[in-house]
Amino acid sequence: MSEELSFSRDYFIEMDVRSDEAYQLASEWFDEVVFTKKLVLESSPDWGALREELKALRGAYGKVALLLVTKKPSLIREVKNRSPKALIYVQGGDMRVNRAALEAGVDALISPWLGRKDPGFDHILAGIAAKNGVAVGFSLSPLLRVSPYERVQLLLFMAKTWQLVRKYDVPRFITSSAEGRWEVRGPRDLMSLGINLGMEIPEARASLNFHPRSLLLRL
Amino acid sequence: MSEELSFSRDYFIEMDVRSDEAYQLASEWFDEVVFTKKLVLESSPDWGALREELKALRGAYGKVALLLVTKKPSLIREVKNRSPKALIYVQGGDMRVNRAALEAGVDALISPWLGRKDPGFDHILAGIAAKNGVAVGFSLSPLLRVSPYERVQLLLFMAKTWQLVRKYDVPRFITSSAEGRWEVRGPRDLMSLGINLGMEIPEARASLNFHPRSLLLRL
Amino acid sequence: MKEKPKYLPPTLRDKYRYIAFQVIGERAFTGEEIKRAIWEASLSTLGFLGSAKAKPWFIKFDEKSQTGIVRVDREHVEELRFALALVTQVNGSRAIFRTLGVSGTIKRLKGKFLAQYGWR
Amino acid sequence: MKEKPKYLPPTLRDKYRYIAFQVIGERAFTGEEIKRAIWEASLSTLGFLGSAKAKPWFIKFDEKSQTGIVRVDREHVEELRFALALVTQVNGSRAIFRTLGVSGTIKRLKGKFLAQYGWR
Repeated sequence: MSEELSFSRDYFIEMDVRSDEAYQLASEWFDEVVFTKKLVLESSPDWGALREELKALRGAYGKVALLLVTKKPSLIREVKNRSPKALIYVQGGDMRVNRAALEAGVDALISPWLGRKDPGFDHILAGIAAKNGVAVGFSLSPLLRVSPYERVQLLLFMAKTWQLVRKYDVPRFITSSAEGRWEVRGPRDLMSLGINLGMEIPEARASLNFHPRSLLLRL
Repeated sequence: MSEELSFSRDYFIEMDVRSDEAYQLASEWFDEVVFTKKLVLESSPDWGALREELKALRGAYGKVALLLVTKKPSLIREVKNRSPKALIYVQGGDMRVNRAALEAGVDALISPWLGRKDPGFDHILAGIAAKNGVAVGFSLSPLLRVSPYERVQLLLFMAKTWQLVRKYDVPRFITSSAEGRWEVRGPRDLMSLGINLGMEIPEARASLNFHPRSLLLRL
Repeated sequence: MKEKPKYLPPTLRDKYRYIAFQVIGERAFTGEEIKRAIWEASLSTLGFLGSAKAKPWFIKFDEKSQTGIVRVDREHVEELRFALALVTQVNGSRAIFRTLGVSGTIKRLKGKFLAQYGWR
Repeated sequence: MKEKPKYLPPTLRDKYRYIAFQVIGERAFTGEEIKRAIWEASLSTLGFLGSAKAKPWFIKFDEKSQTGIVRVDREHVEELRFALALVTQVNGSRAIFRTLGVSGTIKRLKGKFLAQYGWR
């Protein structure tokens, strides 16, 4: 019972939704929602335009994150050094990108296992993440889009990464990473993802509360 | 390791196979196999012919059981009183038949849940079974023939019955109840059925060794 | 003579939890559709063996508010919640399951999590 | 720069068991067919969540003797054994899986349970 009582009094943050409709629905279910602007980069962005866009997004949504999707480690460092007024996330999956994101000290590396045949994360990277305070983002939405066989693989990689995140005390959060409204899930349902990856209930809660709050303090 | 060592040295009995081809295959994998003659009864059988048939089956297979499939409790008592030289099993499923079999003190009641929407077994019946030394037979083969949804139901009823069997210390065995060759399974694989119903490994082993042996002593 | 088994003694009775949920869909769903969706979610997430252990059981669905109750073995609440979180469609139409709360009795569940949807 | 993650520290490595099995079929099966059948058995019995916990992994199948090795998380040996016991067909042809034995290493498994089938 105490679990459910504290649940209703709890404070939950959704760290990564990627469209307006997802933001609107998530706002009904979470206390705070971070709107993510996805930026696919092959070369340096137009910084003037990007700054303007981020300013507009901050006006509309308050808290904003910039999600870099790139193959080029140098672009991660460039964006980090420009320090736009947004959290900086990096879409994981490429091993060199995973490492560069952690070394550059961005705010979060999202799904380092995405599109891989391994977790894309190991104890060396876990050590760097912990040292540089880079959070690992555990996203639900990739699970929604794939076959049962691929769900097994994703869950294996996520559970393995969680073991390392726990052992090295790496910051982390659980998020829908919803691209649209239909991928949004409630906070308690996102917690169940963490619990099924091996988290204790308080660890899963911290992944939607304490850790997100700590990251938001950087803004 | 010790588990597997004792496994290879163990002695296993298959209590219920229902055709020659099933008997032949089971004989390769078990130390003893009981051949079951299925008898669908709507009225009294021709006792002379049945005695002859059982005699021939004993000659061919050694240990023989007679499986009564009937809706009539009176026929169960009649067969029991005639005490043919065979183990007497009753096919469960009808609640009155389940009870009559236990009260008549036959050797085993097979799958009391078969075709039902409940386990067909309760603490009252468990008490009668324990008092009269009637074994409950847990058959694998019905699981092989049904949809996933029905498998869930069967497993629920079997697990519930196992709880009662354990609590009331009712004799029991695990069997394939194979009608044909393709429904035969090895002893260690039948044990896994018991374990997934909630048995400890020694309890599952006893269901293919100690309990069958005790029943065979009655022959 | 009894045609049904008697109730089990208390020590052997299953311990359940009741989960209140809301369905957000691109259209309204019927109770039958939701019942089926819960079964499919359980079978694909937990398999028939895991479902036999979790014992999910559809209790009720209010079509007006699109909220309902499902029962589950108390050791498997989080597994069923996860199974529901991974639902993306019900009978071909897009849908989201959102759990509202969990309780040991239907009465408390209604009072705490479903009263606001018109349940009593 | 590494393109693959490093091996995990020993405390985080999964603990596995290896199961030796024999397939009795109405025809001989290929390793590919058996691999697929094991996956299907695991998904239908344990679901994708149970399969992620049991981590079944096809190791090898000798088509001549129709015997093989599958790896599984050591806490889930009996679940996989049961999943295999419920297999009735492989790629449309009737089949029985029979487990021959379990061991913590492939070497011991071969020596104790597969040597008699010509493995070395």
